Amino acid sequence: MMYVLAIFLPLLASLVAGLFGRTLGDRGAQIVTCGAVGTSALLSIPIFLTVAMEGHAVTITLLSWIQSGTVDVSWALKFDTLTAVMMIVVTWVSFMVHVYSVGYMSHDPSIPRFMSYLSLFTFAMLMLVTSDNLVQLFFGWEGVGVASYLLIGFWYEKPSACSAAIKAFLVNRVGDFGFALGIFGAYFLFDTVSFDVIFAVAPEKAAATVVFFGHEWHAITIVCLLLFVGAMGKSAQLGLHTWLPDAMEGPTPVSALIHAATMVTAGVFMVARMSPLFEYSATALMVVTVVGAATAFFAATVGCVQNDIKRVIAYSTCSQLGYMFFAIGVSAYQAAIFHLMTHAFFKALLFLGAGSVIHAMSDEQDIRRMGGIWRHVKVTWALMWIGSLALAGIPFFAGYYSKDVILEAAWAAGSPVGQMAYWLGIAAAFMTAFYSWRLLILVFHGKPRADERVMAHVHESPAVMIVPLLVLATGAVFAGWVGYELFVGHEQLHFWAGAIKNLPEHPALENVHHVPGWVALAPTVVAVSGITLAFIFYLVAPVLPGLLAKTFNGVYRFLLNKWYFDELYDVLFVRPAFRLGRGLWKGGDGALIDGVGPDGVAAATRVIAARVARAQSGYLYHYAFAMLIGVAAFVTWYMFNAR
Amino acid sequence: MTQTFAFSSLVPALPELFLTVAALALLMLGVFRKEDGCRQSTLLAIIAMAIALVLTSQLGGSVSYAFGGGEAGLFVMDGFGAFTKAMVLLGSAFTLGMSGTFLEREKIGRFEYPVLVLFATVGMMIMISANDFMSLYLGLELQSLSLYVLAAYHRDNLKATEAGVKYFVLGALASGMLLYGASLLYGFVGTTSFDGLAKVFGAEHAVRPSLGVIIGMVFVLAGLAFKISAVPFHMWAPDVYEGAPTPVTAFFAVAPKIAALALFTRVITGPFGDLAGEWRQVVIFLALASMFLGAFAAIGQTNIKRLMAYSSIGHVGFALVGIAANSVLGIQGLLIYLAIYLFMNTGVFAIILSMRQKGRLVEGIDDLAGLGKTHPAMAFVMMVLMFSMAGIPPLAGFWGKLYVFLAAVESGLMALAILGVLSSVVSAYYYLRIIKVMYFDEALEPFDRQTDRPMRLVMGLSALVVLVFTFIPGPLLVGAKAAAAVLFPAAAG
Amino acid sequence: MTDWPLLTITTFLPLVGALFILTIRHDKAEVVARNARNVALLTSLATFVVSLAVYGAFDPKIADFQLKETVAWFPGTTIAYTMGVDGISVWFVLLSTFLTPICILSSVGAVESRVKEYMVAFLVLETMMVGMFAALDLVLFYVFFEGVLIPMFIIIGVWGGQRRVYAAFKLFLYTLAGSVLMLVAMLAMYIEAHTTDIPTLMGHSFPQAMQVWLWLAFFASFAVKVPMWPVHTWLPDAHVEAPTAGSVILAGVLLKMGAYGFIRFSIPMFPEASVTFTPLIYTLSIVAVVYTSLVALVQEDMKKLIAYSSIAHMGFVTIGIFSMTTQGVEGALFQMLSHGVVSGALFLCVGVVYDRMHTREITRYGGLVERMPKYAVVFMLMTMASVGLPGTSGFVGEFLVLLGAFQVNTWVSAFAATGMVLGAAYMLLLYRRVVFGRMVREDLKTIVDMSPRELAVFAPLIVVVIWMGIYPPTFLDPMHASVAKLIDNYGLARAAADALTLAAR
Amino acid sequence: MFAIGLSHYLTVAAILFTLGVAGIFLNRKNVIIIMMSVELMLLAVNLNLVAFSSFLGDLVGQVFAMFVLTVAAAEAAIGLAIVVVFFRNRGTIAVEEISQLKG
Amino acid sequence: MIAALIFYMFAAFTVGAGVMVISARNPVHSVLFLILAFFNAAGLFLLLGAEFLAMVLVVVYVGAVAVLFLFVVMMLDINLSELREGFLTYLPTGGVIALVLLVELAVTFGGWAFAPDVEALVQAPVQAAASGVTNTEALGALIYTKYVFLFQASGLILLVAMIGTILLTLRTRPGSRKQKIAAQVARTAKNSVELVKVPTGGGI
Repeated sequence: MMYVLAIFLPLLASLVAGLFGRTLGDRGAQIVTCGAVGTSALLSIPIFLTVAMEGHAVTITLLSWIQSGTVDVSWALKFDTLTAVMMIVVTWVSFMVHVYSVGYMSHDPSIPRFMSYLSLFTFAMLMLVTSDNLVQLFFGWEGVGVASYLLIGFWYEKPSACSAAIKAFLVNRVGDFGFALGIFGAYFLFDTVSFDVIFAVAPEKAAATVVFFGHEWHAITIVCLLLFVGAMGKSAQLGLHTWLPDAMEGPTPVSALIHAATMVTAGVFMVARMSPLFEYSATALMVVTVVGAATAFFAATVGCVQNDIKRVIAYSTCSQLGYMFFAIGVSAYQAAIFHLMTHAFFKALLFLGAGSVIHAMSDEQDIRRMGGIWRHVKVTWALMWIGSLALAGIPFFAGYYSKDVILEAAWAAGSPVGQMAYWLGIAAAFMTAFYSWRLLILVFHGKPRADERVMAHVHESPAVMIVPLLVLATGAVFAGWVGYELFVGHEQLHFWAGAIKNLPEHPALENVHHVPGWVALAPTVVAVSGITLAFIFYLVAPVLPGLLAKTFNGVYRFLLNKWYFDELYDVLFVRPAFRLGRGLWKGGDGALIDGVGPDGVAAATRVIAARVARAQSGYLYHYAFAMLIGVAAFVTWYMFNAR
Repeated sequence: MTQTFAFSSLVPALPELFLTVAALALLMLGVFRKEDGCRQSTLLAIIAMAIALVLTSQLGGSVSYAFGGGEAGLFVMDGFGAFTKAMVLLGSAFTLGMSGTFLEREKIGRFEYPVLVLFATVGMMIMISANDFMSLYLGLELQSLSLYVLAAYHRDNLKATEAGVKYFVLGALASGMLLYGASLLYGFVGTTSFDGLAKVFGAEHAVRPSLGVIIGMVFVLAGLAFKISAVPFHMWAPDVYEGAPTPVTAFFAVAPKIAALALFTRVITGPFGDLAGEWRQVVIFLALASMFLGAFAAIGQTNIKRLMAYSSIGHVGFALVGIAANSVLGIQGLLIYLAIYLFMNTGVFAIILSMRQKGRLVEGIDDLAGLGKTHPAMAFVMMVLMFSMAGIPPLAGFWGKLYVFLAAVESGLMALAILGVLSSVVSAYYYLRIIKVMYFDEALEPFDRQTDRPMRLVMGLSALVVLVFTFIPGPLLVGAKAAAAVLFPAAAG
Repeated sequence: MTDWPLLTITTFLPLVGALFILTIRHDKAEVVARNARNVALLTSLATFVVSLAVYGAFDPKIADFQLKETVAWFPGTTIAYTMGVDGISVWFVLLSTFLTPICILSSVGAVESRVKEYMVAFLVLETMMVGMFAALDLVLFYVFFEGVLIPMFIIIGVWGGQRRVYAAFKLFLYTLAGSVLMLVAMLAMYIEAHTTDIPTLMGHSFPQAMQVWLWLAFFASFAVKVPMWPVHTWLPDAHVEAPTAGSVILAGVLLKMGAYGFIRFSIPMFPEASVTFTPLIYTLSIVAVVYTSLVALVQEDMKKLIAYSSIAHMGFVTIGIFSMTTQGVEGALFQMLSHGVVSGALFLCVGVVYDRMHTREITRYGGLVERMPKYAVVFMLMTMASVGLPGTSGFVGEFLVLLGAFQVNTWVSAFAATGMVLGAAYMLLLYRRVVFGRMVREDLKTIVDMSPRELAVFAPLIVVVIWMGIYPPTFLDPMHASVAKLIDNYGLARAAADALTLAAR
Repeated sequence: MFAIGLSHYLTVAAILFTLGVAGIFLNRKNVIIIMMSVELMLLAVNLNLVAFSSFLGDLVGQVFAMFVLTVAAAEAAIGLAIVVVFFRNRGTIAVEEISQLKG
Repeated sequence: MIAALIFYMFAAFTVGAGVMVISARNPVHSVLFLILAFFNAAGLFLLLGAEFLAMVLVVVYVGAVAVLFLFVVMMLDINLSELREGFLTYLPTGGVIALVLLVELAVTFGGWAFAPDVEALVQAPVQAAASGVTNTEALGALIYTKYVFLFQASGLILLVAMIGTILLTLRTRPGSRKQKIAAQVARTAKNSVELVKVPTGGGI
């Protein structure tokens, strides 16, 4: 009951706030939603304790869902350690964001709608993490997608917000395309979509092959790769990442909740959930590693030159997700989940902090027009520092533990791709530190670059916004230290209790504790040097960045334009699709099909009709002649065709 | 040479005799009355037809011959004859009933009109019962001559007289062809009797027909094809339909067409019954050409009478599909088709006859515009009839088509069936156009209020038949089947 | 209870209502309109209740046809009035009876002229639809199948938009051209098998060569009705010009007739030909999905866009049917039901704003959410259902179809799945352009939100959409037995055919 | 060549018949000539019938021919009456002028 | 031999006259050629032993029908100068098709064959000349017995022709005077003759 309640309370709250928002009023909606999500958050603790700490994994079947032939999908809630961890993260971050939103959105005219969406999202995310089969996972997956769509487009009157919302949904759909095929493939292979059965049968099918697109492939690899395409979409991996920065058009709490802490990590969760399958496909893991590492690096490079405060953090998110994926790629699922958790706290913190800054700066988001405000918003400033420290992986902050273990695992995997991932990760870590402090310095330090009026209004946020930040900051500081042993340390086997599977051939996580010292130290070193560089560039010698940008103009522009991904997609997909659509409509349907088909036939009919009518000339001799021709033709026919 | 003459041998021809006597009596009555008694004569003529109908219905039970010994008799009466004669009488009576008001309004009501219609009807009945080329010819001519006169009946009207000229000249040409063919057949077989011909071509003789016979048959079929206005012998139809006075057109479209098709059927299944391999190609060609020409040529028409002419050409094509099948099913289909056609056409012409604006007669399709609003009931009847003519289920017209095509498929004439149904799609277009004009277009000027009771009666009856047939198809089907089976004694036995 | 001729009552009750409406006479046009409307609504609701009784009397465990009624009809032939439903058709009967009252209710504000005739046309249409799905005789089926055209032609032509004449003619002649070929094929089947009884025909095995052309003839008819690419172009025109309720029925029920035909005739009666032509169906369906989705992307007219989306959705249906897997077929059936409800609701959504602004141009709208929040919610729900969001009805069908297709042919499944992406693209663009954005047009500033009547129209649709999404077993379970039988028979026939070809070698 | 057989008569009839048919559609100017052409056709038919009758030794052909003659006379009367009526309306009987009705 | 020559003469004249019927410039000439054709055809009938028909052709056709034609042609007063133009425009195609038909017919008739047991089917065999029954007598015997039905029917046809002709052409002109027999018969001296007393010697 507690389990069910924890999941469905947010839904209930969402419906109540959404449908009866007008009667409840703003305050009512806030109370309902915060209360429900808060309850969920509280409930998630005993659940975590029972399930993860005591090892009582349970599955609750609620209702039959899709049942057709051998397909038998139920609405079911599966609680194991992985779920429990995710639940904690989701409910708590969500709760904090709910509370924060009360303050942040206080001037908005449609508060109930916003709160309703947030709760709806929370519900969908919970469904996602508690699913016991691929289809229900897909339900949650799409549910969070929709909630994300609604929230990005929350300010519907802004065209950019609407476009961003649609873009997010569509890019995710591209991923879902792969995900759906992956589900079909899994069903094809295992004749079920239920996790438990799939995982049980997976070893037997390790060598199975499948004919896909006319070729014979290793079955599990195909399934895993397809599923991973889905994960790439949701988790904004290289190629399908373009929606994430644009998603910052949504209100900042949304960015914190969905586009940093929870939804974007769904891909990581899903792949981790499917670890018993991925383990049997070296190829798939390798692809995951490469994509993850590339993303980590790519996003970091772009993050270094962005000027929108939220976009910087968004690229940072993207980069961190890359870390998680290459951790998975080297079979360090636990490390990925660990990072997921710590990242949720510090990234939510950063976003909410950014929101606080934006709030303070009268909705200004461009960091070039900020600066020197730390004195006015001291708490925010301090919290942002904490968040950044955690992000950069400075020792003893949460990020340090999780990121280190990922990089070490990559090294420890001992494979070439692992090596590559490690070095790209190190590079990214350096840049992460750099852009984090570039942001901090440009926003809080130096001289104010905003105009007088804005500066006059700069003020600290109300308590209702600060308190959640404090809670998250606590997490950002301590989560790594608390979780290390459980997640990736010596207790991990007991802790995960089979929720994640590692084959003996993939010992990366075991080897983490046996890497050379420099490997473990390198991330910290590059982080510090990155911070230093940022100080030099933006505080000590502010001319340098401009000089650098001018010197390497090409590179700078390349980075500033995000490697031209959007433009590329525009040219490759968006425009052709519209052009093709127009062409097919006017040319295909209009000219060709209708022209040759119905309209053509109709025109031809009219022509024939006119001809036939003209043949009816009114002259007797023509009529007589026709009769004669008829008779003569018949006679001739029989002259030559007589039996 | 003296033969005792028994009046009982005349019994099979009783309806014809009765109608002839009635016509002569009406003629006398008309001549010796002072004022033009068109209305009374019409009424009496209809009563006479009704009596003839009753007489006919008593006679169809078995095959009986009159005027001559046994099967070589000149005149035959059987179930097929009774069925088709009943249709002809109904058609004549309906169209005659609808014409009274029209003729009076046009000030051409004269007592000769019903008399001529009666004579034409007698001619048709003789045609249907013909069992010899001579009786065929005389019946045909009796009918044709009456029709020539009727076409030109409105003698002060240029169009009507032109229609008369055209109909006459082409009709005479067709008669000439028919006769020429008949003479060749006579020359081959030595008899003009249908039974004699059938015996020669029949299975027990298994004569391979010479080319002369085939040519004779072609000429005969061409002559008959003219009478049913099958393409390419159809050219008279549109002009005559348009030119002739509307009640005459209505009459043309129904009774003579049914009679001619019945005759066509009798000739083709009787004397030529065993030459199916020869005539089938001609009939298939006629059917296809008629269906398609009827469908295409009607599309551009603006005059509704002309449109109906092309429509009837198309319908003849469909009916010929049934004949081409050369089976009980095919003839059954033909008879069903004709029976339904009878009701549909009389209904449509009842509406055409009601198309009057401020006392003036109109014939344009566009004049129907907005009928759905101004005369909802009339428009509804017209819509039902048009959908039925287009062959859209569940209306009666569909079943006629279904049966003839079923027969065609049964006889392996798949291509004919496919082309036929496609032509019905083309023809659906112009039927729909009339519905479109009535319902989708804005009203121009409403028609005068219809007060003619017989006209309303005919409209209502036709719509009712077309609507209800689907629910109670049994009687017509059984009747048609029995009538068709008569023509195929071998199949029945 | 079961000895009542329930199906006949369901079928002909609307006709009785129509006759009753015809007798309404009054001097005032409004009185006539009101009475006609009320009678029509009551009749259609009563019909729905009777159809629920049909559902109640239906035993989902039995695969065969149930509630059979047979009355001799055409003497001398096997053509008989035979009615009956199985787990497949019972749903379509319900769909028809469910949508009709909604359509009638929705036309209150939309149709003001010739209301009496409108209601009569709708009730006649309902009779035809229900009859078609319940008919168990080839000819009877054809009668209803074709008869649908009459009221539809009138509805589009009389109450339609600017180019209604063109659209009505196109619809009529296009579909007629397809179905007459089917008629010939039906006649040939009758001659070959000496029966017109559908269950008997299902057991009859036609010679292989004959199957091929019979299949093609049926295909000609059903492909137009579905509609499949490239014979789809009548649909956008018909949809755009039809009055709202007409579009709802057109998309909701009439499109299903073609796919139903495939299930009822093509596959069970011509299994070998179906095998032969499956690649054709796949190709056309995939082209339909991609092609029409792209075309939908650039539409300027709301109804046209939804019309094109219907074609894409029906592409999924045909793929599912011809995958001949349990999931594929059940998914296709489910997708049909779902699409019937969802596209109907979408057309109603268009109708709501059309009634207010009298335009369907997308660019004439924008920012409606400001003044019409309820409308925005309903429209959003239906958009999501159309996109195939899990939890709505749209997902289950689409998912099962693709799943089924994947088992048979991965290419097909993959290509069809692109429809998921494109479908989301055009629907969201539509939603955004109509509902989101800033309200800039002056004439929109006074637009009012949905009235209680309109909400009442949508309420049942919303309930069904969510019900179908959350608890599909209600709908899927009764199908199982019939679908299983269909697939089993198909497998047997295929095996027999394979054995035959092997022996021939 | 000198033995006159059935074929000779038939050929003469065929020529006459063809002349009649040709007269109908080659004639442009006068309806009455068309009607005379019809008479020629009927004459050909009669010739055929009589010839067959003679060579078959059967009287029926002659009976038939007699009826044909009778009907031809009646036909001529009707035809000429119609032409006269037309002439009264139109003022001409040129074939080309009989073309009000067409299409 | 003589019979052959006579046949050829009649045949040639018939055909030649036929050609002239359709090609003569003046319709009056056409009628006259038609009469010539009928005469020669009558000759052919005589050759074939159909005396009665030959006579009927001459008496009825030439005497009545052809004269009727002549009468109408004269009555309608056709402008001769307009006639005959355009005769040749359609001659090539029309002529070719007519010729094709003719050739086909002629080819067919070249080898005319009767049905095998044609004798059995003959319904009214010609009595041998020796029996003394003339052609006219034999025909009469047939027509009034076996074919009385047709005889009556042809009577009806003639009646219809009469009715039709009268219906179409008879006009009662307002100014025309008719003979009223009844009125004439009913006249009595009393009311038609007036006796006037003439005064004698009064002059006029």
